[in-house]
Amino acid sequence: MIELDGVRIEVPGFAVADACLRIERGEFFCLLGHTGSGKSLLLEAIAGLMPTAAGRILLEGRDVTRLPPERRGIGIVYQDSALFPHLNVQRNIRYGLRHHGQSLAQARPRLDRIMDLLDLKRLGRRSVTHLSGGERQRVALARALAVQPSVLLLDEPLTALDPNFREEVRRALKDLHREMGLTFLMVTHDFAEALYLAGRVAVIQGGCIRQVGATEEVFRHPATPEVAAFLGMRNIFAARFANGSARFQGLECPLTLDGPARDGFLALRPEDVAVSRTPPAGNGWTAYTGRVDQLLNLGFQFEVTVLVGKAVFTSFVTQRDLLDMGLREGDEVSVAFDPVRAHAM
Amino acid sequence: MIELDGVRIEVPGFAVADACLRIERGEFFCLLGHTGSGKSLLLEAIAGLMPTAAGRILLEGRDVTRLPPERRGIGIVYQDSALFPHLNVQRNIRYGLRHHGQSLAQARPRLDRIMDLLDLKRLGRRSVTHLSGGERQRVALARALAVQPSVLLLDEPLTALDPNFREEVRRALKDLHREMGLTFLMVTHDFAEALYLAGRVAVIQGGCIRQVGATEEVFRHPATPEVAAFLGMRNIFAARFANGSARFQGLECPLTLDGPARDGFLALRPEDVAVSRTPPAGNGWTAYTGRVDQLLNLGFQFEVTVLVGKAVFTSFVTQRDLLDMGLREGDEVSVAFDPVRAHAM
Amino acid sequence: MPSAASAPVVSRGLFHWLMLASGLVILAFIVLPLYQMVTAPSPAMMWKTLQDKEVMASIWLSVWTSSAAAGIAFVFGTPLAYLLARTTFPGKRLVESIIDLPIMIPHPVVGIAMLTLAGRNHAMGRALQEMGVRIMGTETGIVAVLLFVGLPFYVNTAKAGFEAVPRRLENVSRSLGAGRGATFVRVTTPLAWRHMLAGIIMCAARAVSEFGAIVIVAYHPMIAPVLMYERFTAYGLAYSQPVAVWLIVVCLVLFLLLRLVSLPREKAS
Amino acid sequence: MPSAASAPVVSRGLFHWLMLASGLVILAFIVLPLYQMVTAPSPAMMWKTLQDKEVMASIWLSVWTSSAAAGIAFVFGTPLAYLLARTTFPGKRLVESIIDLPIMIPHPVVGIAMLTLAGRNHAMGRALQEMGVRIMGTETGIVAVLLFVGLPFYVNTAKAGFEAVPRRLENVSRSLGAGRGATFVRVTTPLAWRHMLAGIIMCAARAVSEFGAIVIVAYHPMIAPVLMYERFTAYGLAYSQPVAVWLIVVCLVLFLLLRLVSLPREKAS
Repeated sequence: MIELDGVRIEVPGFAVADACLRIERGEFFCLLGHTGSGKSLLLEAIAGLMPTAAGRILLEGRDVTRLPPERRGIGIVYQDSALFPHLNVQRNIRYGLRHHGQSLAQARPRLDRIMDLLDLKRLGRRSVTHLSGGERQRVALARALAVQPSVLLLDEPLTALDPNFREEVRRALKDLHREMGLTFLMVTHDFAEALYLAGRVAVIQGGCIRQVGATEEVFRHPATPEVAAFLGMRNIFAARFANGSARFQGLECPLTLDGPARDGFLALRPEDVAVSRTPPAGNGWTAYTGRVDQLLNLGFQFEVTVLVGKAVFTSFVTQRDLLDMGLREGDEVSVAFDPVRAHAM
Repeated sequence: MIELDGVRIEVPGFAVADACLRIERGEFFCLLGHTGSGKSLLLEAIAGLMPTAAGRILLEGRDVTRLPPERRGIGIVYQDSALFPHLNVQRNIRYGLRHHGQSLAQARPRLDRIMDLLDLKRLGRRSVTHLSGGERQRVALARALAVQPSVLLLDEPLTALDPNFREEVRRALKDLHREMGLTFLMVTHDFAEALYLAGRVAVIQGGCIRQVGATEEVFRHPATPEVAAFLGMRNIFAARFANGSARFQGLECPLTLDGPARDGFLALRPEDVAVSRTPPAGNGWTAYTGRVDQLLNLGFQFEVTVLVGKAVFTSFVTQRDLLDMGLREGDEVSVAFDPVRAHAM
Repeated sequence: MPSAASAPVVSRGLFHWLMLASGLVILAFIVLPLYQMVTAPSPAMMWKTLQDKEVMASIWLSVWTSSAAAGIAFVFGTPLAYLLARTTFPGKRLVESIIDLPIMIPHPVVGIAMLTLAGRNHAMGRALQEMGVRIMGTETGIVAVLLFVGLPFYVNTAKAGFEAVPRRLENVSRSLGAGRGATFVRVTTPLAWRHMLAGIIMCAARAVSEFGAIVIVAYHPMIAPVLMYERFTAYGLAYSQPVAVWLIVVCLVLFLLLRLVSLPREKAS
Repeated sequence: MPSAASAPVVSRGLFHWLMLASGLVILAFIVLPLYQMVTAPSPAMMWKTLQDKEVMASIWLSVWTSSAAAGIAFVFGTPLAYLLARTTFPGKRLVESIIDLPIMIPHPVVGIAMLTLAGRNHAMGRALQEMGVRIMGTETGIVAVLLFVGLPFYVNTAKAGFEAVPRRLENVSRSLGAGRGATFVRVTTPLAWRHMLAGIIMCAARAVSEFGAIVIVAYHPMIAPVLMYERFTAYGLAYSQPVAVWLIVVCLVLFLLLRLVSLPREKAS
């Protein structure tokens, strides 16, 4: 169990303000935020590697705010594994035992189980310098778990990995969490990872925790336009909701909303916005006619910006479709979306 | 005009073998390849910054193989702009004039035109250290063009830019090429850039030029499975073409092909493969039933691998669709594609 | 992320205080002797020393011979430093080791080696003598010795400066029509001058401090460290201290220049 | 991409040959005197010198006092180096400048400062004398001086070594239950020992080469550079050369050790 009670962290030019959070025992919790949002600072404060300017940190109900890291009973796994390069796999994993007053004989059954779970048996005496990215992360996990921490802190554990190894480590994380019943706190900027792994998430932006909740709930109903933008929604409009429809920027869209008229925001993911030469017919979609403002290459697909009056719609279109449509900037097109995909906030 | 005649370049552990290429005056030509394919070595050899082990390099019909870079009449623009940090924008642009025996007075009309085209007028005396990425690349372009090179060499000029600036520089490149009528040779790993900019492309892999041709032609009809893979096709199967259909891995797919039976390859882009719970009905698509083997997070979409017998199909699915389908590994699904999207090689 | 780069620790244990204590011992060990020496002579004594023609002449000799050595190191060392920064060749490590030799060789050995070179019992020495080059007891000899001990400091610093200039800038300059020489003057030098200047100053500072090699090659004319040594042996500690303090003042000026020159660059990076 | 890092140029112009020429001049300037000196004494002379008890005693004294200085630098310098590598604090630059001072100060000034410290005319000197610490003409004095001149070389090299150890490894070690001390012993030292050893060797090499400060503090007992100087003044160049050559052999061994120790690391990086 991790409790943050009004934690404030100050570094030159930035602060994490008044963080309150309660993570239950055995939860897989994700702290989501962009680079520079303060999510890693918070993790380091929980680990005891970053001093707090105010507030209290409790682990399993014990106030650890002033304790050094070695006395907090936490495990930490970094993005780059941070394996000890001068020790082999086995010695890396056993590193912490002596500081917890455990003999190898006592710990062996537990270590065997962890190494089994993480499929590390055959790596035992290998040098850590020749491991693959996925193997490195699994060794780092085993090393952290070997000393029976009450909390496992994961600092972007998947970010630096090749996509192939990412899957391997993600599965290991999921298995470990199920088998060990530990509290996992993971920090990441990738919502898809949270969706796959975490039961609950918190979104942190500019040093403030903006929203806390069940993962799918946060993804489906972001509380603010900022959170929505972070979660990949690009079409966010100030809107007025009334009489079963939303009015925004001079446009109208039917929505099945109850309650009195109110002001809020309407948001759409770019992948839910379709761009085509002719409006899609008879499927209940809302369609507007606009002009292509910009084609932006994003790697293997294009971001297409369409101006409808003053409203700017953003959509993702594959290279292939773009080529087939022969789309050029300035062309007149139809933007369409299924109203059930629109989020009202 | 650039002619490479059997050019060989050797560096420790790698060689570009026997490169032959003819780029016409005024063309926008793209050399496509992955990191480490040798494309930048070739560019540096043309610039005179890398010695050739064999072969000849001709610029505008003149053999420059043994000439130092300063006597080749080329312009070069790097990924990181490589602006002179101790000179302001104006002095960067005018840097080469004195080495071409031109006074500022003579050159001014030309410089004015270039700076107009590149929208650099207002930057004149600014320090180059405070420019945006797009501004930096535009200054680098102006500097290279100021000395009237016969050939402009571009080494991944868009790669290091933010997506926003990328569009700005890409447009500048297109405008410049149209206005100046120079030969542009660009090196890139991004096919989408080539598609937007280049008239013809060459694909280079492992130091060998694999295919040369008009851009859309190469994209639509890659000559070999390797080129197809480079161009983003992931589903490449050894196939036998006969009687208007292709047979591969025990599967069959109708194709409108003439000619006698032959062996070859069938390729599909992952974005052309649809994954769904139920097979799409009545649209002429070919559909197989298989099992989800792996879900791989690629950032804002997932790569879904489906096993149909022994054939492995790869498809891209958005986060959103994945969530709606509730797809899990091991699920039975339908993979479908429009046969006209299948490429026979 | 504004993270752990300089994070203060959460709690400071015994280990921390042990580190601090031994750090302070070392600083005291360096600062105390210098402080005691600088405060030992009375102001009157200092003033008197300043009017001593012999002292002033020796300090002046020290300064100009060191500057000359630094100047020669600049002229001949710059091309070598650039070559080492920009090319690889078999035996490069050996060359770098040779450049470092003068730092490691005992100082009187340097003097003896220099005298050996100018000796009459081999062809090279005779050739030098016929050209009128005399080492023993001449200013030429002093400059040669100071150049020998100062060279590595200039070459290594300038080399680091050249290595910090991106090769691509030079490539672009050449593509714009500037040859190798013009590129060096118009691009490389403006970007590396700070390192080059720092190297010149370090070279001069090292040269000013030399004594062991000089006392063998040229007891006369007397540079400041030799004069200080003579005062010490002839009149005792108290008479050598003021000369030492004045020499330190000169060194300090060099030293401050070095810090000033190297400071802005580090700030920018 | 296997690219321009060490690209040979397409054509070598005048500029290139100028660079090469001045590089060769410099190498010759460093190598020739040493070569002449090393080849000057006859083998018989070298052998006779080796049997000279006084020479051997002085070389041995040089070696052990230098080693002692390097050892002390290791013990006291390591915590300071670690502190400088891992923390930032106001005045850090000043501390770093103080550490560098001994490199810049003229050598006889170092000796004079050391003697001043031990002098009877202030409290500190009297305290030292009452504790039985004598500097003038003792081995204690020699070690103190050699420590003074060698310290910056150890501290700076060890600091660079500590800076190269990722802070995250230390963080992980602490999260695994190891305190600061245990982390230093089990993680930091094993990863930085190569730099620490190189620093010890550089410190020792610098100490062996010192003469100017020693000749002031302790003419007797005679370390090798002082003996060499005495032989030179008493008997002339030819009699000092064999001692110089033997001392160079000792330095060369240190120097080769340094290269061997620093070589694998650079290969790995």
